[in-house]
Amino acid sequence: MNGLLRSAVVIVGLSLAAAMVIALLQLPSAAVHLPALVAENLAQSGVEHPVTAVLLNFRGWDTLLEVAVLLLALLTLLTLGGGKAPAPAAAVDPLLQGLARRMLPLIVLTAGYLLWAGAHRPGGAFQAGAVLAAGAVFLQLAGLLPAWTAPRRWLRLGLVLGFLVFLAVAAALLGQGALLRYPPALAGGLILLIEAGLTLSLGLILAGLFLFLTGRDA
Amino acid sequence: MNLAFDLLLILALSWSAWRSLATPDLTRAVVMFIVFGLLMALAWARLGAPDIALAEAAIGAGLTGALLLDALGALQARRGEKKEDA
Amino acid sequence: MNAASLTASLLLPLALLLALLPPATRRIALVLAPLAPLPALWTASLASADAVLDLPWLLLGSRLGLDDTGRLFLLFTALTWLAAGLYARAYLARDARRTAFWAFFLATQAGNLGVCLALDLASFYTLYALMTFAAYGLVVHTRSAEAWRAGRIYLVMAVLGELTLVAGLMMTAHAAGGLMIADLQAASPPPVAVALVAAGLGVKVGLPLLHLWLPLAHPVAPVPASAVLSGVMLKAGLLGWLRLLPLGHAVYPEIGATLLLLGLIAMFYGVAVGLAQRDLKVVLAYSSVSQMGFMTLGVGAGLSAPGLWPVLLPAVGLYALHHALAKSALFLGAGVALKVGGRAWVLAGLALPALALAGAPLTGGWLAKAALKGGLAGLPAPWGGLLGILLPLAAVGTTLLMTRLLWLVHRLPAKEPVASLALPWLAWTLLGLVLPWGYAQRVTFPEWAGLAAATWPVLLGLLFAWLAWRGRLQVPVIPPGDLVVPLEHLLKILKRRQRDILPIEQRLRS
Amino acid sequence: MTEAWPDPAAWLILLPLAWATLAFLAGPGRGGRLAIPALAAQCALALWLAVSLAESGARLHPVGGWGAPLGIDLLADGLSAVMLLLTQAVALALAVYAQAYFADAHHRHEATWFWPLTGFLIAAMNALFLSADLFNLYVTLELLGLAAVGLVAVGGGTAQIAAALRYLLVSLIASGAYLMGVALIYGTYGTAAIASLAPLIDPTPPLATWLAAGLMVVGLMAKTALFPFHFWLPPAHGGAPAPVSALLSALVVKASFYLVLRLALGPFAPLAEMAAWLAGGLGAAAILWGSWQALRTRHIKRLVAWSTVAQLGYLFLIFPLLAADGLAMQAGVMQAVAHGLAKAALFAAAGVLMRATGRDTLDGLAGVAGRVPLTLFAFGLAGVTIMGLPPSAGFLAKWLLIDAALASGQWGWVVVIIAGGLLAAGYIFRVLRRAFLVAPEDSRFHPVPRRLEWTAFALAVASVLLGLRGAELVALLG
Amino acid sequence: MTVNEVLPLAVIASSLLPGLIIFALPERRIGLRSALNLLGAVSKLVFVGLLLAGVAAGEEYGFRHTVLPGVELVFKADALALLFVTLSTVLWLFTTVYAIGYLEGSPHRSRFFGFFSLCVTATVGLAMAGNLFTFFVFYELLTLSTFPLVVHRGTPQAMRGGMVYLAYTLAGGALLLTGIVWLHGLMGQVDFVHGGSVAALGPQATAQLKVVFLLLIAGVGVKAAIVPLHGWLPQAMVAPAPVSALLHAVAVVKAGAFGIVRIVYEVYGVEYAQSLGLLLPLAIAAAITIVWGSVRALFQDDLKKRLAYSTVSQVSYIALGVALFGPVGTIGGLAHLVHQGIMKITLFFAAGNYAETLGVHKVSELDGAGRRMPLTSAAFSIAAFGMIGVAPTAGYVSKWYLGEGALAAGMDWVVAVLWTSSLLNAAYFLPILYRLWFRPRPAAWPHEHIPARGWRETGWLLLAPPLITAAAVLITGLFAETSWSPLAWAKLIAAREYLQ
Amino acid sequence: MSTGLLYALAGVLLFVLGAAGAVLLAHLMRKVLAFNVMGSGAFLVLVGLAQREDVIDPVPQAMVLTGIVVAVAATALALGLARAFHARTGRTGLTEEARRD
Repeated sequence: MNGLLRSAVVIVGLSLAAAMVIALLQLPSAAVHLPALVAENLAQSGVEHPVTAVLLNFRGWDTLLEVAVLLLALLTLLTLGGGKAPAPAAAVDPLLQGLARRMLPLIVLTAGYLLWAGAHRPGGAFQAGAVLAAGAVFLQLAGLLPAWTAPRRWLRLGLVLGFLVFLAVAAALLGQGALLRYPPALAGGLILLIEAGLTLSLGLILAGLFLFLTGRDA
Repeated sequence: MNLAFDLLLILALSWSAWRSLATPDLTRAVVMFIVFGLLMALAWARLGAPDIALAEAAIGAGLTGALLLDALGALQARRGEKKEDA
Repeated sequence: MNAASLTASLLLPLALLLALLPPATRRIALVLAPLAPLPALWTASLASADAVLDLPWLLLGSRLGLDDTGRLFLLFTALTWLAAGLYARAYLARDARRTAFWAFFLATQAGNLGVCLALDLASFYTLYALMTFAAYGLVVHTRSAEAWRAGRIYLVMAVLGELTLVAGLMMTAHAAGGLMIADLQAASPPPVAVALVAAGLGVKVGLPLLHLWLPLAHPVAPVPASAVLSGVMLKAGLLGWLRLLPLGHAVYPEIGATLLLLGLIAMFYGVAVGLAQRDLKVVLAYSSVSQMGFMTLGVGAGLSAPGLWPVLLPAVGLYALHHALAKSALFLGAGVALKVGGRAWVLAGLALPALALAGAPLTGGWLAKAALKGGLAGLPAPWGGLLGILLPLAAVGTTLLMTRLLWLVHRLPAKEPVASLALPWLAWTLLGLVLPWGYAQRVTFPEWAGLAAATWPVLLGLLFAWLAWRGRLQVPVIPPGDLVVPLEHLLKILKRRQRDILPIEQRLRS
Repeated sequence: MTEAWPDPAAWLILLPLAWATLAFLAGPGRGGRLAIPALAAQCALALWLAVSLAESGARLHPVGGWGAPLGIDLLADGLSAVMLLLTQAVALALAVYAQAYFADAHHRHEATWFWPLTGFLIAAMNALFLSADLFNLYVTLELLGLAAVGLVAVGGGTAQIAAALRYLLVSLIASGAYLMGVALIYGTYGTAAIASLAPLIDPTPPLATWLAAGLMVVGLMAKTALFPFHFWLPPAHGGAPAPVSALLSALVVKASFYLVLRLALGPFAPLAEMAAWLAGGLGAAAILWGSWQALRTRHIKRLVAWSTVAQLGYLFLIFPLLAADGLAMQAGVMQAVAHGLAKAALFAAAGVLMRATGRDTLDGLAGVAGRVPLTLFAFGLAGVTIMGLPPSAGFLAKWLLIDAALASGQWGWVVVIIAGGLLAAGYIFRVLRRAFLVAPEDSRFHPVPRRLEWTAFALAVASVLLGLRGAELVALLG
Repeated sequence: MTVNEVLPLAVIASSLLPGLIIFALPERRIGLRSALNLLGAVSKLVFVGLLLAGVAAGEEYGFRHTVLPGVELVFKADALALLFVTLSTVLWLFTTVYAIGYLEGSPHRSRFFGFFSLCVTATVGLAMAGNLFTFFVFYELLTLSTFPLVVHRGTPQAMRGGMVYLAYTLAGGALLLTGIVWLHGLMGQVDFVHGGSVAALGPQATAQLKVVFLLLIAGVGVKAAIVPLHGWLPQAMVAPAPVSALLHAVAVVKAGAFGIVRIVYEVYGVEYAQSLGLLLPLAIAAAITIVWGSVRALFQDDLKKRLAYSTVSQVSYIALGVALFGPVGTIGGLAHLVHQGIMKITLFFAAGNYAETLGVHKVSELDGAGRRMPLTSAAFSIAAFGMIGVAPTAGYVSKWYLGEGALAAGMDWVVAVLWTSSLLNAAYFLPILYRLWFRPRPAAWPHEHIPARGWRETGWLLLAPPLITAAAVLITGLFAETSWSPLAWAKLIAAREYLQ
Repeated sequence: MSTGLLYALAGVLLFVLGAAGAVLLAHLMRKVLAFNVMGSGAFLVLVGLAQREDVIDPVPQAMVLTGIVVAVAATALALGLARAFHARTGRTGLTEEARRD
């Protein structure tokens, strides 16, 4: 049975790969050309960097839901737990701790830069949040930050703040006309507001994914 | 030159992916996966997508790697060094 | 007035029956029960000729009324029931199941009287069925083993008869296009319908092969019940024939011939088997089989030769009247004999109806037989000639059988006389001698010259009887019910077989 | 331009997202009091949407005001309105049920993050029903999948964790396939907006389109648990707490079916005919296999879960019949709705039965007919819908299906449909029959909150009575 | 909505609503429950009375509701519908009274009476169905609402019976559904109309129509217990007596028979069915059933089983009547619909009385029961005679018309079937009567629950219904030709079906 | 051959490799790895194919960003479940479980 399944999967996989390769090689040009459209509308998007414009304006709806996905993953992790006490941090190299202490401001600064840069060049809330999270992970590894168990109220607020802001903006704009239709004048500000909130929350969430897990069943 | 680099990168990508799945040692597999993530970041850069490259490095390789390593520790803590890979 | 009397004829027995059921009215009902046929008697004798009561809402549309035939039948039916009822009051005075007896008695009576009044198929059949099924209670009244057996056979045959009758009636009605007896006057139903009707009623009449129940059921019933069973209920079947068969306007040669043949067989077969009996009442029952054969001849002749029917009908009617009176007198007498023993006055009392049955001159039997013979003589060859020879021979047989009866009575040990039984019986016997004469003007009166012709068979019969007695002829014993016995045996084998069938049945079910 | 602020469609997504988040903020075990009024409001919104759609036809909501292909469109038409209505109604009933269910001390621990998870789940479904962009649909699928996995794991038991894990893995692989399909489509046509795609795909598309369609549909079938991808469903739906099972079985699997239907009716319509037989065949296999398993299992909820596998098969039977003048589509939607209501009722009732008997096996049911008659009645009524007996909505679905099959001369499906109905009767009555048995001496019954019973009953009644208003539903579909 | 629309709905609601309320009643509210039951039954009777008067005066009653495009729920209270509705309503009243007495003190009465009411609702709905779709809706509702009644006792045996019952009826339903949808596909919605309507499809559809006919008849034939689809009926005998009475006299088997009537007369049209050659096979199937059911009945010792097989046989008289081409046969079949109902319910009431009063379930234990329970036994006897077809009972009337109808249709062999069947009826009923009345009573009854008090041989609630229905057996037979008899109503219907 | 198409082809390879691995590998960790490889492949196809004419397309790039975040969320969840499963059963694969039904 297992052998059969294995060979079946291999055969299907190979033929699928072959078919896809053939398909890709014979593709004509696409009928719709979005980069041009993006460039055309970039001016009204409130940001200068096209990826950020797509991410937070043109396809901001995807992003909103995506944040929800992250939050949801965290939530599910929380359901698995059930309030076990965090494991005591193992004895860690003091050198590492020192390094971590010194790195912390740098990390925060990097995150802030990425956030700000996102408006006109590569960077943005996700990257910034990831950097923040990486910092948190680093701190934990250095024994400076305990693993998390059930989140307290403030932490919960921090976790959802970015999403709530995003949601509030969406709702407010919906009241004005359409979901996430930023008035051109306010677009930049609103996007920045959202990104700021997201940076914080994404950092916490991504960190949480690690910190909640690691404290789980050590 | 570029093409050669691209081909090499793709080869490396494929190899690291294959190793991360096929190598019998789980720890090594995870490491290979982190390597794979970093190579992916390179690939994104080659595709003119620095945003993704950044994200891939931070999230795909970094955070995922950390998660994997941590999980690996947890899973192996209990079972000793026994690999269950069949 | 007519309507009231017709209704009362039918309803009084039923009303008394209902009154029997609650304990409160039971006593008075018991007192009045023997008088239940009185309205019918009144109707039969006094109601006007055109007495018709249409009840379109009843059953499938009913009509009650009187025609000549009906009046005659109603008359002797009511009379016989009255006599039997009065007799029964004494006979069953100390019977534990008296109430049940009277209930069935009244129900049967209602049916029987009603049959005479019914002028449509539905009510005829209804009342006929009532009579048939209620009579079961009379048959099994004694609850003895023989009674159960007789009852069972009676019921099986009765049900077969009823169903066959209904099937025949359906076809007849379909052919006639209506349910009134009047509608049948011109109808010529398909032969199968006629055959079914004839056979269905033939069970009651006791046609050979269909008679099996008769020698069993008549004797086991209490005496008054036997009297009506044999005396008048058989006639209900006959009446059915008269009413429901297309007599007088359509020819059915095969069926007619069959009936003629069956009638002949019955005449001799009844005598033959009856002679081989020891029980008074069984002898009488077989005698009924034999006598009904005479009437069957008349009906068979009617179907074969419709032209003769105007002559035959009154003859058959007279014969029915005569037989009803004589046979019920004989049964009642047999009851007396069984209680009193073979005393001379009992023998004398029995001899009178016995003679009548044999067709001795000046009796009702004489009148009836002569009339019938007159009618039958008109039949085409070979029947006309054949019957001319065979009818007297049958009379010889009857005489023999009656002698056998008296012989059996004679040998009964004498007991205390019972006046309450004897008086109604004797009165009835006398009435039976007189009454047929009242009807004689309807038929061709037998020529006085024929007296001799009527006498010799009786004498011959007596001679044979004497010879047999002198020769100490041993009569072989045939069990009552004759053919029933092997049939029952067959059934028993089948039942044993059923044990083998049963597993299959179970397998089928699972 | 679209209407001003009250676009009910968009609110139907924002509202559950909002209350889910707030419920999380409120803390473990909280949120029921928030969810119920919110869900009631959503019901009203969905109804409003349906009514306005019935009046004015389908409606587009360009998110961000850009419009496809640059932006993302939300599309509300009859089909989505029906699904939205179903979702809100069932969710409301189950929320009421769940609140009572988790109030019990034995089940309180299961409720920790039930409410926010449910909120996200509903938001995901609503978003999915409204989305008109393939990539956006991918995100909603992921959101839905993760929320569902979270709910499966909510009980926290080993079996539940295992089921959640299996479910997650299947879901992820399936999403991966779907994503690959989107990638191919985007690569081929340069857009992922359904509206832009529809005119671009002709009956002879490039191979990539075929592959994309295949990958997407296979992924969605796996998420719908269509045979032979059904293996994850019985443990996941059978093992979760009753309200969760009900949500998952009644609604979640329908979402991916909805998507298949959308694709088959929309952009992939030119391709649909070829694969339709395969879908129908798998549906038939699902009906027979699922029913057969339901006839064999010893556990109540497993039985109901297997029944879901079987009933989902009906949804896929419609694909070979789609050509027959809209009947099949109506049949599919009717079946989805009927099954949604009925399955929610069945799981809710099963939850009550299990709580009343303290056991989860069929054998433990003896005597419940006398103890929780209302629930049993609810189970029976919902069973009527599942069996496809009149006057339920399930009956109308089967009626339409048979009609469509006969109209297109495809006899074989009729046999499958009928056989499926009879098999369904077989397993439904397995439960009822045991319930009517005389209770053994040593059996103990636990009291059950009335609210649980009545909710199950209301759902069941709805599933039956809907059969009398089928015309409205069909009219809404247009 | 006009009165003419509301009245049929009121007839349905008058048992539905009490039923639903009863479900919710606690077990101990006996008085309220009984009151509701009786209120429902009586008010239904009143509504039906109004309908009867109206229909006799030529009024038309009906109601339509669209369920799907082209699919409507249609009710119409025409003469044929009312024949069945009246029967159900009247017998429901009696059965309710009887059931109240019968179930005194037994558990789960709310459930019982609830489903009981649903059962009647389904029956009247089915009777008033104005098209096949509606008919099917109630047909299946009937299946479902009777199941809990069959398994009411909760014994493994009851379960087995219930499952067999379901297996048969649901499979039959499936066939019926297929046929209906098929016809729907051919014709669009098919309303029941006098003379039928499918003939309009023309000659190219005849082959399909024959298959559809087979499907439809097989579908309803299950409930009508036509051999070989009858296996459920004897199994369903495990139900309590009132259920058997209602199931076998009114609801289930009649629903099937009634379906046959509607399909033949008002979907296909009897002329058209005849021209397709569909009636003869139906008649033959009915004939086989009639004989086979009676033969099986002979071998049953369990009283209710014997009655059940008797039902198998008797119900097919209706189908037979339908299959006899011509108004007379129709009259016979339709009249038998009612006649068999009152006769069989009487028999079951009586059987229930023996069981409930004396603990007697078997024919062989009935010796002397006539003495102990004369009134019950009298009722039983009358009904049994009716079954045999002895005049002047109702059974005689219907058999007569069937026979006449057969002759009119030129199918003389049917008379032989009737003859055989009656003979067999006699063969399995008369021995019972014999035991009842003529055998000595045993020293003790198997399980005497209810002592005799004076003339009250058992509880009066148990006694009155069989007496009344037995009287009805006699009265409907005796006064068959009056204008208010079932026969007269059947004639009215037949006149309409054949009046083209 | 353009860079985009080249990477798209590589993406196909990775996707199929990952998919096969996700189906075939028993160890939960490896399933997670395989799923990530599979996802990466899909991302590469998405961006690479869209840019097969070497025009930068920000739309698929934004999509992939979203996808990566979703993937990490899913990965974390899968690992969390796997750890919980392992903690309760000591097992690292579902295969034996799959047969118990």
